[in-house]
Amino acid sequence: MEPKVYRQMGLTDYEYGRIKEILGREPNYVETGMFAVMWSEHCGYKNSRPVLKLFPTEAPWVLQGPGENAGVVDIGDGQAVVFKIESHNHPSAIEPFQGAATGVGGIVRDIFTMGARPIAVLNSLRLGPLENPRNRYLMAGAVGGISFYSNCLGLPTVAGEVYFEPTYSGNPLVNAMAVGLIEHKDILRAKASGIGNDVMYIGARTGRDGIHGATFASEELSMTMEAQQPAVPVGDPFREKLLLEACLEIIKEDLIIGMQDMGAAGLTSSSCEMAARAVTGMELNLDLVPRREEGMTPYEIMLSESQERMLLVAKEGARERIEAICRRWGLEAVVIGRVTSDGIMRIKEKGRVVAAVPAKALTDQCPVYERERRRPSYLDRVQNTDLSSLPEPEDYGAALLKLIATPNLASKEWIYRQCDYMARTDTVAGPGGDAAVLRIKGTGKGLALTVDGNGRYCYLDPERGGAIAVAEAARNLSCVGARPLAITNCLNFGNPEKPEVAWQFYQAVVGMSRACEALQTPVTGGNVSFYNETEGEAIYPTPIVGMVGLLADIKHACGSGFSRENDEIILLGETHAEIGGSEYLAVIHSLVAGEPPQLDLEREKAVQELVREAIAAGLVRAAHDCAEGGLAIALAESVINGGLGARIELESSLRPDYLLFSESQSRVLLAVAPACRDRVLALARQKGIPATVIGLCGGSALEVSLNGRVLFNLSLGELEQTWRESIPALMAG
Amino acid sequence: MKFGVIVFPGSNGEQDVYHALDEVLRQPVDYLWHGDTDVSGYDCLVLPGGFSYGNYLRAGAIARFAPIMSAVIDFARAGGLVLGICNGFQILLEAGLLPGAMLRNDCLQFRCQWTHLRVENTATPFSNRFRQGQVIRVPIAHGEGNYYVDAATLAELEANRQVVFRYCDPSGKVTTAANPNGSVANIAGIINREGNILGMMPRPERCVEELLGGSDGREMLASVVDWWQRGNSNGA
Amino acid sequence: MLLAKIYVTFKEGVPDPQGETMGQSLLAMGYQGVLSVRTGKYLEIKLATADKDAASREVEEMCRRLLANSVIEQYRYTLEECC
Amino acid sequence: MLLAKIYVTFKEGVPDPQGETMGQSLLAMGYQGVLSVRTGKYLEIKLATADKDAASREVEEMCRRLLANSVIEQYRYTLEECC
Ligand SMILES: Nc1ncnc2c1ncn2[C@@H]1O[C@H](COP(=O)(O)OP(=O)(O)O)[C@@H](O)[C@H]1O
Ligand SMILES: [Mg+2]
Repeated sequence: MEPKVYRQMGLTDYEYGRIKEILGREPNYVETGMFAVMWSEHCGYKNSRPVLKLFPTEAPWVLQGPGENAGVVDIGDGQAVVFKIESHNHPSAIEPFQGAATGVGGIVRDIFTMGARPIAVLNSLRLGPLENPRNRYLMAGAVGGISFYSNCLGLPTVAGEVYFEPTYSGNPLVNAMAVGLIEHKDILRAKASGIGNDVMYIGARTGRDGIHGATFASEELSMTMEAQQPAVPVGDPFREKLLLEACLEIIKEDLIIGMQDMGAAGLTSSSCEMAARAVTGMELNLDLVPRREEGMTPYEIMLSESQERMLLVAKEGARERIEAICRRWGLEAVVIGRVTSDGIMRIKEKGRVVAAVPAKALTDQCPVYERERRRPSYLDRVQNTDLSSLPEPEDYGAALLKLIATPNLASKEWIYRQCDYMARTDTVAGPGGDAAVLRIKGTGKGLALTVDGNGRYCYLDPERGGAIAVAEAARNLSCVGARPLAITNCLNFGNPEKPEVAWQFYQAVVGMSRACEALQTPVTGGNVSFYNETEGEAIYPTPIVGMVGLLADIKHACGSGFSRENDEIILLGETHAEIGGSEYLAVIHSLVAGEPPQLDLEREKAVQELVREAIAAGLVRAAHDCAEGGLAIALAESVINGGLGARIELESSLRPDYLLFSESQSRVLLAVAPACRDRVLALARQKGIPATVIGLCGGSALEVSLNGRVLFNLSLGELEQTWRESIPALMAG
Repeated sequence: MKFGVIVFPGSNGEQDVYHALDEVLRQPVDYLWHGDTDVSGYDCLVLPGGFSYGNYLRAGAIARFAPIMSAVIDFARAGGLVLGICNGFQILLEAGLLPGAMLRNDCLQFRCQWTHLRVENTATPFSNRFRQGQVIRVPIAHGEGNYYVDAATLAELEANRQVVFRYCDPSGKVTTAANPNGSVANIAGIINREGNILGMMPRPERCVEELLGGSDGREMLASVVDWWQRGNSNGA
Repeated sequence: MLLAKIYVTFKEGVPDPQGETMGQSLLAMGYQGVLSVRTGKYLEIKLATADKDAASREVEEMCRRLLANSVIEQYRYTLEECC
Repeated sequence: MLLAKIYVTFKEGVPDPQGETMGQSLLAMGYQGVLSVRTGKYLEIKLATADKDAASREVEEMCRRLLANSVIEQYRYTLEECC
């Protein structure tokens, strides 16, 4: 084959050589295409696999770690939670609405292929500044797509996060996470066992859309790509809803061995991955595949990424019942092949074999690259920036208002009011708090969910930034009273062939792993998105952590708002002079520099335990973690969320701006009834955690003074209005 | 009293309604499949929220032709209680069981939020536990809830006191700012002239437990049960 | 085979928030000549028949029953031979 | 014054789930002759100008910039004198 042909498909000369070696012959066109998508970064993890091995993946409560379509964690009473996050960055950059919509569709399929009923979705977005109309278009489109798809499915969008930084202008990030609930006995693995079993295709027809999407996701976005117009996937949430209900019925009736959605790399990946997991092969007859368009070639059928399709391996004799269920749901169901014993993926068309390759060769023999790693030179410059000579703000009230209006800190209501966050009537705490809380019907328990990441920290120190992402996610869960159980993650990075990016990637995974170990939240799955670059410029390294936690008693779910006059406000943890990488530095001083805050994982763990214990003991009226924007923003948010003011009196030798805006880790604000205060302080002493009573709830203003001097006094109305109206005003253009 | 909750392809509020009636109000309730043609034995039919047929073309337009709809129409014409919530309301409009039509929200976006509703007519099976003018809190979640009727029909609706719920501010004032979707006269829910078919965009089934932020929806659903029980004991 | 091209538009007087918003955007983008924008739907339906009269009756009925909502919308259509 | 009639349709090969669902529904309603349904948007824009050439350039630009999504949609339009 001409090198030009396979190179265009994304294979290197070396990789093509490996394919020839494995097959002992030249691959034909169809086979080359199958290898190209399966050996793409997106499917083959060829640049990340060795690094991902660093993640801790085990705990007694982990029922399924990485390797399946989604992770599974035990929550007691024979139930488990199923969850996973995935990127849809590249499609969203081209067509944000459909890109984000199909991102939701894909991740939800990953949940119900495990046999679970999806119960909630979350998302994580990274965009360039909203002052730029293109970024507004991307934001409106991505949010519109997410809401279109998840609302139609009847899945609540219970949490999410979004950050705006110039680094994402050319390359926005759209990560979607889905969560499901399952009985242990229903857990299904995507395996094609049972020689002779029917392989069935259900759902939407196959069209030419999205061919080579997996490869596309494994390349840098170029300016010409928009002109090339790679086929964008188009979502049909209505069909997905039918598919979801039909699949769950099929699973309830125990009719299948396994199933997998035809997502990235379509029919190719779903079939060969299921076969490889079971050490079997498959024979598929493409003439039987339902098509949307005429004249499709075997290559196109094998690589199409048309949405809302599922591949099932039926149990013996189950075919008719599966067909009947699908018919009832208005879906096509067709047997397109059978499981074979020889480990070969044999693809036929019009009686001819058009491809025959070992399933394992596609999935397991993908070359793995240990990329050269080099610490980027920018780090010395940014980390060693002298921050001590920055002027203090003249007016702290004005500084706070400016910060709270910055889109990274302002209210995200513009986004979440477009998404149905109450569907399924389990949402006890929806978007807007530290973490979402869902009750689990029929039990007294609750699930807590969050998604977190800070690309700026990771840019300044990927190791520490990675660790903080995990720590902060766990802290968010602890603040609602939940015990963190496990994480899923999406690793959004630049081109891993660049030693600097490979270094960032490695460091971030090391940091995340360290935090996961310390906090006992193993990794159950995730997704890697490389090549997030425009014109050779990589985005900030942006690992996103999705975490689930369990509340033993839903009645103890804790909010973040100050709501009761005279409640005492306690700050747990210590504030240091750490403004590196802070919002304060970026917004007030227009600087992205310094080191991100230190993270002491032992301290972190102890603080979180304390918060959970105090909440479980009923001692806490509100808890809120101090994160981006520091103590001042945390206070402002608690005041706004609860609709009640506060008077804060701080004593410290730190510079006032450091004290207010440092993003020191492992700090939590608590509001407690006066009667509970001493017990909380005693508990803190016992655990060796600094705890300071810093003020009282009450009134209709937030007043903060330091060593007797009032730094600012802002009315609740002004704070709230500034915070609430910022993003809507920007979006209005 | 027995409830039937109709499941259309793409409905997604049926489990929420079922939960509210079964677990919270402790009333017998069944799912009814859109392909069925028999609704006998039920005292109240609920058309739930969701995206029947994806709400493609127009919300509720395709569902209106589901086989079960002929039975629903017969049931309603015979005086049976029918409650259409959100997408269910849209289907009732498309089916001509209630007057008017839905346009896209005037903000052109889907809206999920709590709203305040003023109860305008308490002499209905669906609102009799409320006080006239009472302000209740019920969430909405829709993209096409901008209710439209021509001026003549609106006048008729008002004259017959068919407007049951109106969007208002927390103090009960009916203002433009309190209108989340642009619907005429801030209409959130209407009833037919005979008083047995109610359609509303807000979602009562989502506020039947304090754990989820409010329970005014429970009062609304309990109204239906009360009404039916009164009617039946009178009749007996 | 016949191709029906169907145009569904809002009746006079029915608000069209989407059209209004588009009109405002176009003005804001500098198209000062834009006086009004009205949105509608355009549908293409391929029909197996070659009989124009029968097709016309059928399309008329589809429009009345499903494709347009007579409370707010009106429709028109054309039929042409195709492919 | 001119009236621009604008038709925005999906490009060939772009799936149209809405059209597919409507097609299935029409079949279920008994319209056996329906082979396919494709959906699109129809816009009417009134323009203050009488200069067809200028209007045409402007409408072309509006379509490209705002009215059609060039990744998945195509457009065409006509201009006529009006009111
Ligand atoms: N960042 C990551 N951390 C842990 N596991 C990962 C990560 N990225 C991918 N994986 C795991 O590798 C497996 C293959 O991932 P992927 O090919 O994305 O699955 P799929 O395409 O079926 O969603 C999955 O089980 C996934 O959870
Ligand atoms: Mg998958």
